[in-house]
Amino acid sequence: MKRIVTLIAVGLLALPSLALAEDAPLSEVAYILNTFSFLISGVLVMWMAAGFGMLEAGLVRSKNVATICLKNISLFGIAGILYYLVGYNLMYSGVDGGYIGSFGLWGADDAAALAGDYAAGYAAGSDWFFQMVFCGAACSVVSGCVAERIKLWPFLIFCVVLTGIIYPIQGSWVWGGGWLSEMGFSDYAGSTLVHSVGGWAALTGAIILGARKGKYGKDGKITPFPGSNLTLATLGTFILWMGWFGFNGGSALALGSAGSAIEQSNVYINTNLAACGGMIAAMIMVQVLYKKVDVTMALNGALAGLVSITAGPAAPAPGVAILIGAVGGVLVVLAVPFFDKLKIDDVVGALSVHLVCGIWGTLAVPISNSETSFVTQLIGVAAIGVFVIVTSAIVWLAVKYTVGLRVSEEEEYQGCDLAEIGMEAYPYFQGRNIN
Amino acid sequence: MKRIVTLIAVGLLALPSLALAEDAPLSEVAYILNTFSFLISGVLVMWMAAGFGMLEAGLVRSKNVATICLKNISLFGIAGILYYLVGYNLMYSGVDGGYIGSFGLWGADDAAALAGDYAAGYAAGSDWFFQMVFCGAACSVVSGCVAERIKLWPFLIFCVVLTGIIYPIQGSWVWGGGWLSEMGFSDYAGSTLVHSVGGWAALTGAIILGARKGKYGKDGKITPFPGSNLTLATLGTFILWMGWFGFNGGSALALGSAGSAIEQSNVYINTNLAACGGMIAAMIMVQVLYKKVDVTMALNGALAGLVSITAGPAAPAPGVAILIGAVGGVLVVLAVPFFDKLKIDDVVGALSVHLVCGIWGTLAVPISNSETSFVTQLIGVAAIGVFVIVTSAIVWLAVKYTVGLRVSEEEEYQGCDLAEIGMEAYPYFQGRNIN
Amino acid sequence: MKRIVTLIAVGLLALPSLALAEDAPLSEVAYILNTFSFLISGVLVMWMAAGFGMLEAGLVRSKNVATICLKNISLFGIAGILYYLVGYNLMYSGVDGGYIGSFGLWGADDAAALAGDYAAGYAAGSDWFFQMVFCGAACSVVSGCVAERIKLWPFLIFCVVLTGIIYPIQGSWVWGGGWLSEMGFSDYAGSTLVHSVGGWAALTGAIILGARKGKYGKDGKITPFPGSNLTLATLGTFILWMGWFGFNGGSALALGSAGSAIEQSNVYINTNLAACGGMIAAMIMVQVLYKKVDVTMALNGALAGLVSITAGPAAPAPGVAILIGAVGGVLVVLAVPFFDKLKIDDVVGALSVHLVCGIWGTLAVPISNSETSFVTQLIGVAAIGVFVIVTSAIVWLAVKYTVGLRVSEEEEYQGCDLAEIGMEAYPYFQGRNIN
Amino acid sequence: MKKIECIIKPFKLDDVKSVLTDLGIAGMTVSEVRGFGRQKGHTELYRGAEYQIDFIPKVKIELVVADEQVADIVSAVQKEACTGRIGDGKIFVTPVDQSVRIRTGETGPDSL
Amino acid sequence: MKKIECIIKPFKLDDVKSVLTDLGIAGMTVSEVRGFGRQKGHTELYRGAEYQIDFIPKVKIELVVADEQVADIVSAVQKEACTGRIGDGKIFVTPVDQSVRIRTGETGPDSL
Amino acid sequence: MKKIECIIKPFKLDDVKSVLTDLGIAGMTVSEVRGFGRQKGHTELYRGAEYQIDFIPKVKIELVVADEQVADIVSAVQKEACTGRIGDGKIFVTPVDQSVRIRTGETGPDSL
Ligand SMILES: Nc1ncnc2c1ncn2[C@@H]1O[C@H](COP(=O)(O)OP(=O)(O)O)[C@@H](O)[C@H]1O
Ligand SMILES: Nc1ncnc2c1ncn2[C@@H]1O[C@H](COP(=O)(O)OP(=O)(O)O)[C@@H](O)[C@H]1O
Ligand SMILES: Nc1ncnc2c1ncn2[C@@H]1O[C@H](COP(=O)(O)OP(=O)(O)O)[C@@H](O)[C@H]1O
Repeated sequence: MKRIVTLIAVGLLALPSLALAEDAPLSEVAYILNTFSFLISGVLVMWMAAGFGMLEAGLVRSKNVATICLKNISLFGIAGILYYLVGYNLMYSGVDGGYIGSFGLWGADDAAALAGDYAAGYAAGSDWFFQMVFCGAACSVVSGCVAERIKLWPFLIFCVVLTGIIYPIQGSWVWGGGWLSEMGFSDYAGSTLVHSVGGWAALTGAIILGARKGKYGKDGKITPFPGSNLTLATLGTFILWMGWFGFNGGSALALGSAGSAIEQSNVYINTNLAACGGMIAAMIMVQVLYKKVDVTMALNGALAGLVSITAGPAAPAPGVAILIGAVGGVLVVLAVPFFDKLKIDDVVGALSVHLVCGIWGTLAVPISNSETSFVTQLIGVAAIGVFVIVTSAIVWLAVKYTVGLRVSEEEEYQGCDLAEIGMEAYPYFQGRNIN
Repeated sequence: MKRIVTLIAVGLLALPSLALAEDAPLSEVAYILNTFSFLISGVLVMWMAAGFGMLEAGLVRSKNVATICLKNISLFGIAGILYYLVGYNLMYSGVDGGYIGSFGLWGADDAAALAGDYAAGYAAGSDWFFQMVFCGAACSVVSGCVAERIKLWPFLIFCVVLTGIIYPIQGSWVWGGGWLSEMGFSDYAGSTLVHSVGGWAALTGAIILGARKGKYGKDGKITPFPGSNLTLATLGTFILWMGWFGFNGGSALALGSAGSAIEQSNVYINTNLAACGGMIAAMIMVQVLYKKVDVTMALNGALAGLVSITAGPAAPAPGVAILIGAVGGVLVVLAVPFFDKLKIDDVVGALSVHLVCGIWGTLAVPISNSETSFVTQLIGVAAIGVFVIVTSAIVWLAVKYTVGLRVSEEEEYQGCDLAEIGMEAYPYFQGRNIN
Repeated sequence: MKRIVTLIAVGLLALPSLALAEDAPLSEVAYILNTFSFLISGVLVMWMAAGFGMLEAGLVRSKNVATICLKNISLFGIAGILYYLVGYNLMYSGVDGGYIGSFGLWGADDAAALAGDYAAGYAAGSDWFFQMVFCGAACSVVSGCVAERIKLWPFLIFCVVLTGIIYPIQGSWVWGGGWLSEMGFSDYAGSTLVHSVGGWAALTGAIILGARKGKYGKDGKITPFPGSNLTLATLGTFILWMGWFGFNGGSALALGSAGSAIEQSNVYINTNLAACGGMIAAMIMVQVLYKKVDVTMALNGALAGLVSITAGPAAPAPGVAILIGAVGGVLVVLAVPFFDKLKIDDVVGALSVHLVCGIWGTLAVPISNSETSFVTQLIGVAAIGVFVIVTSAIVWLAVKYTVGLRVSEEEEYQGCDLAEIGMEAYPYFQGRNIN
Repeated sequence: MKKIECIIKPFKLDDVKSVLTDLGIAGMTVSEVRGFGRQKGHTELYRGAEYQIDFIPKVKIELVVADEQVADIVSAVQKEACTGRIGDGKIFVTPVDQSVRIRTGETGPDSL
Repeated sequence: MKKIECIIKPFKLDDVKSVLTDLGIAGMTVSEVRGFGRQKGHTELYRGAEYQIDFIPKVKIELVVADEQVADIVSAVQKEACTGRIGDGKIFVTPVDQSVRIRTGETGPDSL
Repeated sequence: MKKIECIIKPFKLDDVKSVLTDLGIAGMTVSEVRGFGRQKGHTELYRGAEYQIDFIPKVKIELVVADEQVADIVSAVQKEACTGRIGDGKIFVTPVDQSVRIRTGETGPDSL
């Protein structure tokens, strides 16, 4: 599924009956509405960066909170600049069924529209803005997973490569109109292109970094490090949930026709219901398995539902959306201890939520969308997985053997906040060294 | 006031001069704009769920914070699913001046619009989304009032019935075009239908549950349990204030005409000014009564103003809106100690804000809206009050005498977080058992 | 640059080719879109009040947190009421190239639009709402700077005068079409009119109040008082960043033409990139200067970038926007210790961010906008600076010598929360009196 | 003089304080501690992994009193703080050589 | 050896620490406590209901010193921590049988 | 009976607790403290201004034991808590006159 080039077809001409109604006088309005949809949806997605930040700040120990905050806001800054410098054109310019776009600074050209020709469908800048915020989201997934032990600047170096090179290249394969798009692979808003990509990069990083000291004992004992602030984690989840309406809704890529407005409405509903399904399913699962509800699992469950529906939020009937989300919620409850068993230390559950459910969501697309095939979806998932694993492993290892990736054992004990940035997130509150 | 069926009249045809200007070419645009208004306003209202969550998390003691977070996010999940399964149709389908709609799954039918007939006025899904988020809000009111002592799952069972049955049935009487609507009862965005409903359900629950242990001493002594985190409470209030623009503004139910855009503008202004009035009035009241300003009262005052204007935010002149809000702010300052005197233990002031000001706001509608009458407003308030008290009492009592409603005394002392979900919201911060 | 009166020219007629395309049938849509843009952007700007609140709550010591929360929400309430009572008309009504508008309650007149004449361009209320939220922002700048030592009610009295008199009068000089506007001074969204104004008022206040006790030692020793909650500070920054899209984007003052949609898109991009540039530049600066990254400086850097671009976010190319922001980020890192050297105690860095970068941003406008001149920009900055310094000094001093401005030394030690409002923000968490 | 150190369950603090003031005790110093003893902590579950909380919140009350008051106070606190359930805590009595009231410089039992 | 326990007003901590280091004290241990005494807490109002805060924040300094240093230290702390206002706190001196420096295993006054 | 007070580095708490339970110690009371000593705090930078953190987080373990156990415990804790680096902390032993178990009223070593 191409994301940009097919816009006009999808947004304005897909429905023949509309095409007639939309003559010249309407098209400027369509142009404005498409643009405005990109801008407002983009703001909601930008807001997800705060959601990731709060979620992660709530799930790390208090001694690493200031650092994770800093990482989350600075990676968003990096994403913006890199996506301007290289990312956008690498993803969208001249892909033509291939494997990569072209290098070069992004620049807007709205001359045609200013001269009264609205065929472009939307202002170039609004599109750039909307695509850029997605790029930031992939990065946010990584930060939570590798938290509490990675050094600040090396992490940011990885973000530079992820947002400038890795993310855009694989993005070009689908949304840029590259080979996977030609093959019929479909990922509406990025279960694979954004969430799994973040997940694969995080997985590679978590393995190369190793687990936090003390997390996995010799005899298979797992020591949990409870999150420092569950209200922040809840707030972060609410923010993500809110932002997801922009993430999925805006991915209709149009608002300039009744058809696209209807599509956005359906996307909103399914997005919400999948989140509901994921959360409730996760809550029931933990209650049954462990006899107590775990707040962090409920939150992860909601996010699992959201990630699961992201690959195809427009097509399913509402009931199907609930089920797709619910499967995601179940998966997340199983995946968290599974990764622990593998001794892959994922601080916030990012792998369970974004990687596992990203894959599930992508494979679930053919359930409601007859134009897609399970095999093609699988090929897409695998191809992108392999690409991201290989490229991000190269970057992680290059950083590891040059500037180093991990704080020292003593610094880790002390906490990244004091060791790396010399300040505490909560300097006036007595910590609890005892338990 | 019917909320949906009369849309076209209100939104598009109310002003004869507009009807002329809006011929065929405009109506697809109107359709899109109405839809978009529902979606964006709906996102803002959805965000209020986070606002309630943060407000309540800030106003309970730290040992109950994780639980209240969990309740607030999971009730929103329940609301979404139940409103899909039964709520919507019970509220809007085939009410026809009666007392109840019909049972059945909700489903969108946008075939006409896709075929070029935009008479429906908006995409069906956008309407569902907007109505659904209101349903969640009523539930959020309850959770704060009965916090710190109610068990998790029994509370969620109540939410299922409230969002699936109680809320929609009474909603059908007014917004579904039922008997109260025929009688001329008017509640623009839900001072009664949402806020008082939550308030009555909360009141019934608080009485059946009883007060928190230690709250009311033998000799009439009241022991306050200060909220654990006033920044969160402030954040929650800001979120609610923000979301309220969607709550009231979106309740114009249209954006597809200059008239409706003007109406939304006026609603925004009055909503904001009523909040200002409520807050400033509450601050002055507490300063005069108690010689100190109480932050939580200022926050409650702002919310009181918002609830008060909700029944009629379009009609009043700005100055009148300030006054309506200010009366709400005064009421809340008086109501909080009043409920304490009655030994009704309302943890976050939900009764004072949502019930008392919900009633006040509904009765204040005739001040600016000459088409309504005080008597009809009173009948509506009373009818809905009686209905919600009776039905929710049945549910609360049924739950109480089956699975039980309240945690044990020891668990209450220990806090719901450890007792019910086995985790603390702030595990690394030393609590203060001493005062 | 006039902000309101020239709207139609800028928004609808600036591009001749559009003027033709926009005949009668389109203009109602343009009217709606312009209105909706004001409303949605206004909500985003309103949300910035929460951002300031959280930022400031995170950067003060825990004993002053409840008070700063109260100040931030109540000043927004005051701004709303005062802007209705006097502010709006003082700023926009009958300025005519002069120095001040007229006194009188604001009232909407949308009769023409209701009668089918959309020449006004937007609903009067939406404009009021959008202008009002800006007025609140100026006030928020002040509260952070003078925190931890100013009394509550005297501070609020200052806010009354600032929002009701000082802000609107200087605003009338530019956006109201007054003398500076005639002269060609340009400030798109308020680097000077909002941010510097807040900054000048804050500077005057900080000097008149004096530093917090213990901040500056005899021998030039500076004792930092670390912020109590860096996650809140981060959240506040994210909120501000988000809201800034409304702040700058909405200042296009139109959405009713392709030209204005393109303009808003460019503004969004530049706003975001300037924030990125400011943050990254500040991070690199502190790393180089101090060998560690300081989270609060990164946050201030992002805000510095945002303030810097605010005076002219539409014209620059993206790369230039990054640079304008980056200069802001560098300035803020230098300005913070500079003000400390002057013993001007600015609790949250408001002067460095809003005053210094507000001036820089205004002076940087001619870089991309050939219609402006450096000299005129300088005159505007200076004129407004002098006006605000003089008027706010009068108010600060009048308050000081009547009701008093500062809490007693003992109250300051104890914290404003207990001294002034008798409650703690975090009553269940043990504080750390030791370091 | 003696110092009496009482380690009690937190929810008994108010009761113990009342009984002490009834006995005419004018001053005491309280702090939060965590106890390890016969009363075992609890097992919690976090994201599917179990872990043990060993240390249980307790409150420590310290008061310095004249020798002749010790017996009364100890028995009063023991009675008041007792729930009969494991984990009720301990009372320790230790010698004090000297006491000074900072405000006045008084010393000995007068300074208490 | 003796242990000197000083319960002081929190804002005096820095001054007392300075005076102690001036006297050549190389180590001390500090904790947060809450005191109850002649100095009454304050009444607060929360949502229209009054309540009493009884326990006031204090800081406790513990230091173990050789017998001959006790007198100097006690009088120095008393002078420095004194504001003359109620609630200034107490100094208690108690016997210490033995002291060990964990790092080296040294014992007695040398270990301090 | 004696009270043994151990001031140790926080990350040694688990190890010390294990060695104490191995020695048959059934109870102890732990609190967070801040220490000042040879081990210097660290200098931090906040918004361009430097400041000194003097007090370092430590954990204090208090346990009351019968006289005959003291020597073993002291040496065991000393060994276990020792890292050889500055700031490892101290062990102080002080006399205890009496001990009461609140739950039962037992006194003396039986109550421990
Ligand atoms: N030997 C000891 N030294 C110091 N404190 C002790 C000792 N034994 C117990 N405590 C304290 O007393 C508390 C209660 O002891 P525990 O053995 O749990 O129950 P009980 O008081 O019923 O014997 C413990 O949590 C601990 O704080
Ligand atoms: N008998 C006592 N035993 C232990 N601590 C005490 C005792 N009396 C007072 N204190 C501590 O000393 C502090 C100050 O005592 P207080 O009676 O308020 O004033 P003053 O020091 O002026 O006599 C109290 O808050 C408490 O912490
Ligand atoms: N004289 C003392 N009295 C009480 N506590 C002390 C004393 N000296 C040291 N301490 C405590 O022991 C800790 C470690 O002491 P320090 O001098 O830093 O290193 P070391 O234990 O290696 O001698 C200090 O942080 C303090 O808590």
